[in-house]
Amino acid sequence: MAATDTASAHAASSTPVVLEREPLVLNNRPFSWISNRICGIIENKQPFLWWILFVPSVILTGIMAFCFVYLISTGVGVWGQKQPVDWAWDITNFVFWIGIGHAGTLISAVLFLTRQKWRTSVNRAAEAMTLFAVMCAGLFPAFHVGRVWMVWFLAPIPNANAIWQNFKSPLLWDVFAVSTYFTVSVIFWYLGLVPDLATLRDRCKPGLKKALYGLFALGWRGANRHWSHYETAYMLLAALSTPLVLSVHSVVSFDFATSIVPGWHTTIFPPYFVAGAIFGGFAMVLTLMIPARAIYGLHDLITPKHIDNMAKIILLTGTIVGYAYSMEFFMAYYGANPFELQTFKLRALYGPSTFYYIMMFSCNVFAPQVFWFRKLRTHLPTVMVVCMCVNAGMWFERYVIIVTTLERHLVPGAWRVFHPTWVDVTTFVGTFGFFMMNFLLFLRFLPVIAIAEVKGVTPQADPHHGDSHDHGIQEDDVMGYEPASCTAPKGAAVTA
Amino acid sequence: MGNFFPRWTNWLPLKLAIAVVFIVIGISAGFAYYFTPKYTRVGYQPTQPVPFSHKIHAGQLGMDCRFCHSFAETSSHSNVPTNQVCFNCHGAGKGQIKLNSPHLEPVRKAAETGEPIHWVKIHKAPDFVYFNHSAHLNRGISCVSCHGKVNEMEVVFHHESQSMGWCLDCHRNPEEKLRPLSEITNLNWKPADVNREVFYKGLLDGLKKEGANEADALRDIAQTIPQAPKEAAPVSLTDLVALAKTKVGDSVTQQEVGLQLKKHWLVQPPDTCTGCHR
Amino acid sequence: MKRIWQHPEEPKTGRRYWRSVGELEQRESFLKNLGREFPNGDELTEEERESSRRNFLKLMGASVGMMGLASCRRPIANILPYTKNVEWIVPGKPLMYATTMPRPYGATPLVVTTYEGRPTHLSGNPLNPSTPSGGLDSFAQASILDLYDPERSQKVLSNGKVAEWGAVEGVIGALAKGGGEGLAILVGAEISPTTRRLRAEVLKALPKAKLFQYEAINNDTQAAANKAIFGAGTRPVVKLDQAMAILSLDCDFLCLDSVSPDGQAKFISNRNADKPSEADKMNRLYAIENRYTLTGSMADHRKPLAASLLPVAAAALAVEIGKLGGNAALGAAAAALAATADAALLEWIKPAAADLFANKGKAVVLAGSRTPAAVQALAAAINDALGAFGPVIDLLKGEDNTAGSIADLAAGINSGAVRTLLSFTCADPVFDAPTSLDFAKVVADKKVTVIHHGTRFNATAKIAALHIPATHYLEVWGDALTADGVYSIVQPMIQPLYNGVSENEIYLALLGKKKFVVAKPAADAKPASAPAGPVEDPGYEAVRETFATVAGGLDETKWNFTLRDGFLKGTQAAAGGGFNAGAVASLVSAGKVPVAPTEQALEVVLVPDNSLWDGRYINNGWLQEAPDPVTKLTWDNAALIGSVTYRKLGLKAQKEGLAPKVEITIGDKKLVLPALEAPGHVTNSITIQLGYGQTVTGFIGKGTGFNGYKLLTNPGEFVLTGATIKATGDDYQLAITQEHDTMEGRALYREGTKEDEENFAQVTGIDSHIPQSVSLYGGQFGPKSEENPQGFDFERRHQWGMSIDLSKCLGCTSCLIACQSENNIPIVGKDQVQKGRIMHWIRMDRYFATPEKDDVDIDPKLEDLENAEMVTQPVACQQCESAPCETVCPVNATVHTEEGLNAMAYNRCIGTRYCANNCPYTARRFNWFDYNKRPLDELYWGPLSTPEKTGLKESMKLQKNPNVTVRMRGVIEKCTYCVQRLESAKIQQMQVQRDSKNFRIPTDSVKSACQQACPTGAIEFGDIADKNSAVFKIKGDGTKENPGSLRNYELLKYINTRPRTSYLARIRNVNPAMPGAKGIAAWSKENS
Amino acid sequence: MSTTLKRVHGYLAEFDSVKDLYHAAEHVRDAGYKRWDTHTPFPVHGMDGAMGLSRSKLPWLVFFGGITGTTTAFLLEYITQAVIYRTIVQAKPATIMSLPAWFPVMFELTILFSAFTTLFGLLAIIGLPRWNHPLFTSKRFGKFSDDGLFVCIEARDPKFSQEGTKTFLEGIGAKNIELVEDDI
Repeated sequence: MAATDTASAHAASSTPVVLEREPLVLNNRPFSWISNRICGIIENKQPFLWWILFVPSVILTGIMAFCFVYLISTGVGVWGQKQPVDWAWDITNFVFWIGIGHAGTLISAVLFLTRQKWRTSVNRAAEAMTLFAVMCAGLFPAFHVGRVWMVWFLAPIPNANAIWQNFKSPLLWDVFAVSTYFTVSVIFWYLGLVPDLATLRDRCKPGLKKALYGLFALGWRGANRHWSHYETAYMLLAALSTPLVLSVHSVVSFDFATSIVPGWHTTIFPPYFVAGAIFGGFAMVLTLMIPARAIYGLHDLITPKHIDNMAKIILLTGTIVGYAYSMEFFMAYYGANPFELQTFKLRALYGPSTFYYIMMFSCNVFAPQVFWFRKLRTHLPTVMVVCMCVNAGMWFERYVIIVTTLERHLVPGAWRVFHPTWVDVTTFVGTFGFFMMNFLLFLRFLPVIAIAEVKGVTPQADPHHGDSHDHGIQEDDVMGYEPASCTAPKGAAVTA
Repeated sequence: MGNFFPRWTNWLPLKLAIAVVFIVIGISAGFAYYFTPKYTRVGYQPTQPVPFSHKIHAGQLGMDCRFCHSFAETSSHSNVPTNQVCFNCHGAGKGQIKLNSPHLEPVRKAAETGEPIHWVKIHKAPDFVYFNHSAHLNRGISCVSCHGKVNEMEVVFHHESQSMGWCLDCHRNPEEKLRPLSEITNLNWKPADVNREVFYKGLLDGLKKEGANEADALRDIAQTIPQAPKEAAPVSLTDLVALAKTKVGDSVTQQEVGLQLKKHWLVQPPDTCTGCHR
Repeated sequence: MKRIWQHPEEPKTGRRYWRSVGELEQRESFLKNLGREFPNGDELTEEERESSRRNFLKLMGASVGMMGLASCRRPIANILPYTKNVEWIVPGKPLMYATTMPRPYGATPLVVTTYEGRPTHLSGNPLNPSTPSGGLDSFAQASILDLYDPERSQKVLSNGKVAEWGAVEGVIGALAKGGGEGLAILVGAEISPTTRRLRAEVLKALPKAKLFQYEAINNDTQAAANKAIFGAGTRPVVKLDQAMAILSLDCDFLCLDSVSPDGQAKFISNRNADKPSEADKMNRLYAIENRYTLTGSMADHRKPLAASLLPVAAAALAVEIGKLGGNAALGAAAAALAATADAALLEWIKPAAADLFANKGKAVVLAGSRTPAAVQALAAAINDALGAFGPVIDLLKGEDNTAGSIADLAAGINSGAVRTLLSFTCADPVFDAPTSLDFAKVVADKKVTVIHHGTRFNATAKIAALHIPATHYLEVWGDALTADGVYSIVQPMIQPLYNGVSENEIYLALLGKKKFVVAKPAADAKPASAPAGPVEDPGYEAVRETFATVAGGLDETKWNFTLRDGFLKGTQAAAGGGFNAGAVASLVSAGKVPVAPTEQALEVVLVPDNSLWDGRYINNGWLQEAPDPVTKLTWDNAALIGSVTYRKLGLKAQKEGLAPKVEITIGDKKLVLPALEAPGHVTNSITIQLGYGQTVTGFIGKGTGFNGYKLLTNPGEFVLTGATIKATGDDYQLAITQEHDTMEGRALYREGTKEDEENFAQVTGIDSHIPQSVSLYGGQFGPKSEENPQGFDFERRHQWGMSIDLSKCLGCTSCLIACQSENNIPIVGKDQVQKGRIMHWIRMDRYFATPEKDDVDIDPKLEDLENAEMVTQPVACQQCESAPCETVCPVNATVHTEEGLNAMAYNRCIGTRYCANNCPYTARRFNWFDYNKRPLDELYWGPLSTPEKTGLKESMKLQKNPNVTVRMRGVIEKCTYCVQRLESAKIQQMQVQRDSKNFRIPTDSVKSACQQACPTGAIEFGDIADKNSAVFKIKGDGTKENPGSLRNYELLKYINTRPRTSYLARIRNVNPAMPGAKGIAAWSKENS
Repeated sequence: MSTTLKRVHGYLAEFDSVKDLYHAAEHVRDAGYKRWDTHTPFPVHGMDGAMGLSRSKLPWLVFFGGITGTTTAFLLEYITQAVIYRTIVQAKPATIMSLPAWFPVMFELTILFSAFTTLFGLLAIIGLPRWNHPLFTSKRFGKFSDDGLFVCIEARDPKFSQEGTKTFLEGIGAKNIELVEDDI
C-alpha cells in the first residue's frame, strides 16, 4: 500500500537501514509545510461540512440546556427513575462520558511516557475530546441531585453550622476525582498548546486574533532554555496524569464496588472500568479523527499506522472487557451466593432487560474481534463501524451495570422495571450536541494537531539527520524504539 | 514588526496575582463576618407593639421569668403571656398598677377586641429545628445561656448567635453552662456565688438518695473535681470541700460545678441529628 | 453591637395562619380561606409559605403571620399570644381526647391527638371495654383526613345553587308543620341512642312520616335470617378469643366483615405459639371463599370455592356435623343441598368437620354477612350443634330495626306515598342502590323533593332540591353504641370548619329546638380544644339528656368521667334471644338451588372495597392510595379473575404493563373494566370491589375505578350468576404497588408448622447460614463492653428496637395509614404510584406461593395457582446498626445516633439518592416532585402549575403533625421509628429526672404509630436496653436467662446490616388430616 | 523613530538546518558565551547538551507541591472526620482507623497540587508570561515558530563585542545576522 512505497522511497534517500518502518509524517514534508497545513485549517474558510455539523449540534445543546432547566425547576421526577431504580440514565451517561474522557489523557500521557512518538499527531485532538467529554460527564452528577441549589454542601467549607462532609462516601471521592481530573487535563492540554499558539500568533496580522493568541501564547519565544524546562514540565504532567487517569475511573467504579448491591459489590470493578474506559475512549477518538482526517486532508499526518495502532489497542482492551464480563459470572457462580448468581442470571438470561446485556456483549466483545486482521484494521469504513458499535456498547455496559442491577434489587417485593422518559433521552442526545459543538469550535480555533511536536518527529528535526555514522538515533527518535531492542538485529545485519 | 504588546504588560501577571490574593482573602473574610449569624442575628432589636421593659420587670422588680413565661419548664415553647397575666398587676380590681398608662393601651385593646398583640419574634429557630425549652430548663441550663441578660435589656435583643455550631459547642461540653436547678432563672448567677459546702452536700444527699453509700459517693464526687488525684477518697464532707479548695481555689468555678452536675445528673445532650431535626 | 430596626407597619393584608380562640373577625377570615375552593397560594413566595406553615404549626396557641421580607435584614415573624388563657392548653403540648367514630352496625372508640385545638392523629381507645387492644382499622385511621378534606361539602345548596342557612330554616319549618305527610326519612345504620331518641320524637311529632334505613353494603339478609333464628333485635357477637376451631364461610371477619368488636385481637390472642411444637395449642382457622381475603391468608386451611356453591359447602358441613353429633334434624335439613357437593369439596369438608366437632364448645362456624339466608341458617344450626351459643357466641339484645328498606322506599315513592325524602344515610342511593329499583329515575319521575344531608356532595346530593352540609364526627356532640353495646360518647375536637350541622341538630330543628341562622358561626366560639359545650348548644343538651337516661340520672361526675374515658362504664348490651331450630329448615329450603358457575355462565361476586368500603371514602387520598392488601391495587378497582379462567380466556394486554379491559355481561347489564389475574381466586368466578366509578365526587375521587353497582340488581344479592365475559381489546393502566409476586426463594418471609425444627426460623433460607460479610472495622455493634468497646451504650442510653410478629400480622394497611398521618407523608397520585414512586414508609410486601414450590412467576401448574398461598410482610426502614445507606451519603445527611437510630436530616439532604440504591430493603423514599405543594395532576408542569391549585391546602395544613418536618422536593425520607415520639418521651422523662440519674423512660411507655394502630399487636417496639421491655423479651441477648424467641430472625442477615427491626417467623396450626396439609409452609424454605 | 534612543539587545543569527544550529550552539558554548540562547520551533534533541545546560530543578518543586497536597487532604480529613465532626456511619469508627477511606481524596489532592506547582513553577522559572520582548522587534524572528532556527547572543554577555561577536557568528556559518535593538 501507498504508505510502504513512500516509506521505502524515503528510506532509499539515505543509506539502506535495517528494521524498515514507515515514518510518522509521510512524503518527507518540510517544517513550513506542516505549519501551513495545520494552521491552514484555522485560517482558511471552514468547509461546508463543518457548518452542516455545527448548526445541529448548537441546536442540540440548546435542547439539553432546556431539559436541565425543566429538570431543576420541576423535580427529578421528570426522569424515569423510581424505587428501587434511583439511578438510571443520569449516572449511566455520567460513567459513559467520563469513560470517553479517558483516552485523551491516556493517549498523550501514557504514550508520551512510553515514548510512542506516533501519538504526536492525535494527542491534541484526543486531549480536547477528554475535556469536552468530562464537561458532559460533569453535568449529570451535578444535576441529578434532588436539590441542585444545595450542592455546595459537598464543598468542605467552614460554616456557622459546623457541619462537615462524609469523606467515607465514594460520591465525595468522585467529586474530588472528577474535578481534579478535569483541572489537570486542562493544564496538560494548555501547556501543550502554548508553542502552537505562538505559531498562530506569529502567523496572523495584528488585531484581535493576534492579541488573543498572543495573550495565551504567554510571549513564547521558543528559546531552548525554555524548551528544556518546558519538556521537563510536560513530562511531569504526563507522569502525573497517568496514575490520575487510572484513579479516576477506579474511583467512579468505587461508587458501585463499595456498595452492597449484588452485581455492584465486586472487586473486579476498578480494572474492569479502566479497561472499559480506555476501550471506549479510543473508539471515540477514532470516530472523531477519521472524519476530521478526511475533511481536512490530514492523510500525511494521521497515517494508517496511527489507525492501525489504535485498532490494536481497541482489540486488546475489548478483550479485557470481555474477560471481565465472563469473570463476573464465574465469580457469582464460584462465590456460591445465590443472590449474586441470580442477579447475573436475571441480567443476562431471563430478566426484564436482557436485551441491553446482549447489545453490550455483542458490541463490546464480538465487534472488535475483526481487528485481528490487519487489512480490516486499516480499512477505514470497517474501523468506523466497529468504533460506532463500541461507543454504543459501552453505553449499554453502563446501563446494564446500573439499571438492570437496581431493577432486581435484594427484596423481590420491591422489584420494578425502569422506563425512560422523553427527558431522559433528549438530555442524553443533547449532551452529544454539546460535545460536538465544543469539538467543532476547537477544530475551528485551535490547532487540531500539535505542530511543534509533529515537527519534532520529522527526520530533518534530528540534529544528526543525514550523518552516515550511527543510524540508531534516527531510528530511535522517529520510531520510538529503545536502542537495546534494535541493536541485536542491526548487529546481525552488519556482520552479514 | 515591532512588539505587538506594550512593555507594561510584562508586569501585569504579577500585579494581577497579588490583587487576586487580596481580593480572595477580603471576600472570604467579609463573608465570615457579615454573613454569619454572629452578625446577622446578634443585636436584632425590633420595636415591640408594647413598650414592655424587661429591665424593670425582671431586673428592678426581680420578677421570675416563669411568672409570665409560665410553660417554659413544661413545654417545648416558652409561651408569651396572655393579657390576663398582664392584668394580674395592671388590671382594674387587681394590682391597679398604672391602670390607665397609655403604654398599656394595646394590651387593653387586645383584651377588649380579642385581637392578640402582634409581638415581633426575635429568637427564631429555623423550621426544621425542634428546640425544647423544658428539656434545657429541667437539666440545669439557664435562660441566660441562650437569651443573655434579659433582665438588663430595656428592649430585648438577640444576644447569642444561636447558630448550629453554637448549639453544638454546648451540647458537646455542657459543663460550661450547667448550674444548680435553683439558679436557672437567676440571670445574675455566678459560680462564685455557690457555697461549696452546700453544693457538695446537695450532691452527696442526691447520690445517697439513689442508694450510693457515703464513702463511694464521696470518692465519686472527689474524683470529679478538676485536677483531683485518681485515688482521692475523702472521708467526710469537710475533707471533700477542703480538697476542692486546694485543687480549684477559694471560689467555686463554672468548670467545677459543671463537671459535677454533668456526671451526677447524667447529663448527656444529644449530638446527633435526631436530637433537633425530625 | 446592637442595631435597632424600625420594622415597617405590618400590612393588614398580611396572611395569617392560625387557629386561635375568641377572635371572631379573624376566625371568619380563616374560615373564608377554608371555604374558598382553592385557598389562593400565590400571595407568598415559597420559603415564606414553607416557614409560615411550620411556624403556624409550631407557634404558641395562636400563631404567626410571616410578613414577608418587609425588612431587608430579615423577615418579621410575629407572636400572637392567646388573649385569654385556655383551659388545658399548654402551647406546644398535645392534648388527648376520647371520642367515638359512629359507623354502620357499630362504632369505633378513639383517642384523638390535638395540637392547640387541631386534631392531627387518631388512635384506638384501649380503655373502652369493647376494644381493649386499642388497635385501629384503616378506615377509622384515615377518617381524620375527611375532616380536613377541602372538598368536603361546605355550603347549603338549593337546586345546586349556593343558598343561605335561611333556606334550610324555611324548608325544615315547612316540614315540621306538615305533620310528616309524604315525608320519608332515610337513615344509615349507625347506632346512636340520642339519634334514635330524637328520631322517635320526630316520628311522634310528625306521625305520618316514614323511616327507612339504607346502607349500600348491608347485612339485611343476615339480619332477616337472624330475626327468624334468634328473634327480633337479637345480635350475635362472637367471642373469637373463646374459639379454638373456626370455619369461615366467606366471612372476612379479620378485615371487612367484623363479627365482634376488636375481633382481630380476640382471634390473634389464641395464635401466639412461640415454638412449632406448640402450634396446635393455637386456634385453627378454616376458610372457604372464592377470592383471597386477609382472613383467607390467615387461615391454616383455605378452600377456594365459588361463592354460589357456598350453601352446598355449608350443607355438606352440616351433614358431617350432624353425623358426628348424631343430630338427625340437622342432617335432614341440609341433605338436599349437600347432595350436589363434589368429591374434592367433601374430601376437604370431612376432616375440617371432624376437627370442629372435636373442639365442641370451642368451635364456631362464621357465615359472611352477605351470604344467603340458607348459609346463615345452616351456620347457626351447626353452631348450635357445636355448642357454640353461650361459650363462643353471645346473643345480645338490641333494638329491633323496624325501619323500611330501600326497596320499600322505592315502592313508597312509586305509590306516591313519599313526596319528600330527607336523606341522612352515608350511602349514596342514587349511585349505589340496586338497579332493579332504578332509584334515580323513580325519584325524578315522581318529582320527589330530596333533602340531602351529608359530608360529601355525591350523586344523591346532586339531584337533591336542598343539600345541607353535615359535620364531621370530630366536630359535633353525639353518642354511639359499639357493636356489643357500650355507650360511647362523641365529642367535638374543633369548631365545625365548614359550618355543617349534624343529623341530631336537624331533628332538633324539626322539633323546633334549634335554629340554624343564629348558630352560624357559633357566635361565642368556645375553646375548640376544650370541648365543654356551651350551655345553649341543643345538640350538646340532647346528648346529655340521653346520657341521663342511660346513666340513670345526670350525674356530673359520671358525665365528666364519660367524657374523659369516652364511654360510660358498665354499659353492655344485655343477653337476649335464643336459637330457634325450627326456623332453619324453612330458610334452607327457601334459598334457590345453587349451581356451579361454568365458563359460559360465570359468577360475579360484588364485595366491599378495602379502601372505599361502599364508596363513601372515594375522596379520601390516604385510603385511595393505600394498596389493596391482596391485589396491591391503588386508585382503582378491577375484575379479579382466577388464574385458570384468566389464562383460559387468554386475556392479555396489548401493551406491556397495562391491564386488558373486559366486558362483563349479566342479562341486559354490562360493565367494562380492567381485568386482573388473581392467584388464589377460584375458577369461573369474578370478584369486583364496589364503590368506585363515581361521577359526582371531588378531585381525588374523580375518574377512579369502575362502578360495580351497575351489576347489583336486587337488594342483598351480591353474588350474581350467569355472567359472560369478553375482552374488549383495549387496555387500561392500573397502579399496582408491587410488580413481582414471588419471593424468589429468598426466605424473607418464614413460616413453619408442627413438622418443623424448633429453630427453623434461624436455619431457613440460604441467607440465614451463608457466612455474614463482616466489616474490617469490627464496628459499632451490640452493647458496649470490655470485649466490644465500640458497641452501643446500653447503660446510659435508650436503645430502640422493633419486632414484627408474622404470626399476627394480617396485612391490613392500617399501619401504613397510621404512619402516614403521624409523619406527614404525602399522597402522590395514581400516575406516580404506577411509576413506582409511592411514598408510604411502610411497604406491605405480599408474596404468592404455590404449595410445596415457590414458583408462581416461573411456570406453575394452573390448579396450583388456584390454591396459591398468600403471605404479607410489612417492610420499613430496618434501622440497621451497620446501615449501608449511611456510609455512602457524601454530606452526612444520614448518620447513626447513639440510640441505634438511622437518623435522617432532611434539611441536610441534597438528594443524590445513593442511600436509596444502597439500602438492601428498598426502604427509602425520594420526593421526586413537590408532592405537598404541586397539584397531583400538574406535577409535571413544575413552576407553571395553576397558582390557585398550588401550595399546601389551608385545611390540609391543619392536619399536619407539628413535630415532623413536611419534606420538600428533592430529599430522601424514610421510617424514623417515630423519632418525634421518642424524643418527646425522653424529654418528658427529663422533666421527671431533673437532678437525678434516672434517665430511662418507663418501660414500653412509648409506642410507634404503626404499633399503636396495629389491631393484632403484631408490632412490638421499645427500648432493648431495658430488660423488662416486651421487645427485649422477644429479641433476648443470647444469654441463657434471656434467650429471646426462637422465631426471631433478621432480613438478609448475611449482608451483616444488623437490623434493629427483626421478624418473628409465622407458625401455622396445620391439620394433618386435611388435603394438601403437607405442602403448607414448605415453600418458604425453598432456596433460590 | 530613527532618532529615538535605542537599547541593543544582541545579535540574532539564523541557521539553515537543525544540524548547523546544533554545531553552532556547540561553538558558541565553547567560545564561553553565557547570555545567549537558541530559538527553534520545536525542542531540538540534545540541544541542552550542546548549549551546556544543567538539568531542570522543576521536579523538586513539584515533589514538594505534591507533599503539600497529601498533607492538606490528610489534615482536612483527619480534623473533620476524627476531631471536630465525628459521625458514625455504617458502624465505622470516627477515628484515624478510617484512614483507608481517606486515601482517594489524599491521592487526588496530591495530583492536583503537583499539577498546579508544575504549571506555575514552570512559568516562574522561565519567566513567562512575558508578552513584550526585544526579540519580537526583529522582522525575521517571527519565523522561529514556523521553521526559523536562530541563535541570539545578548549584548549583556561580558564577552559580547559589536564586531567580535558578529565575525564569530559569521565564522560558525550563521546566515543574515541582525543586531536586535529595542526602544527604551
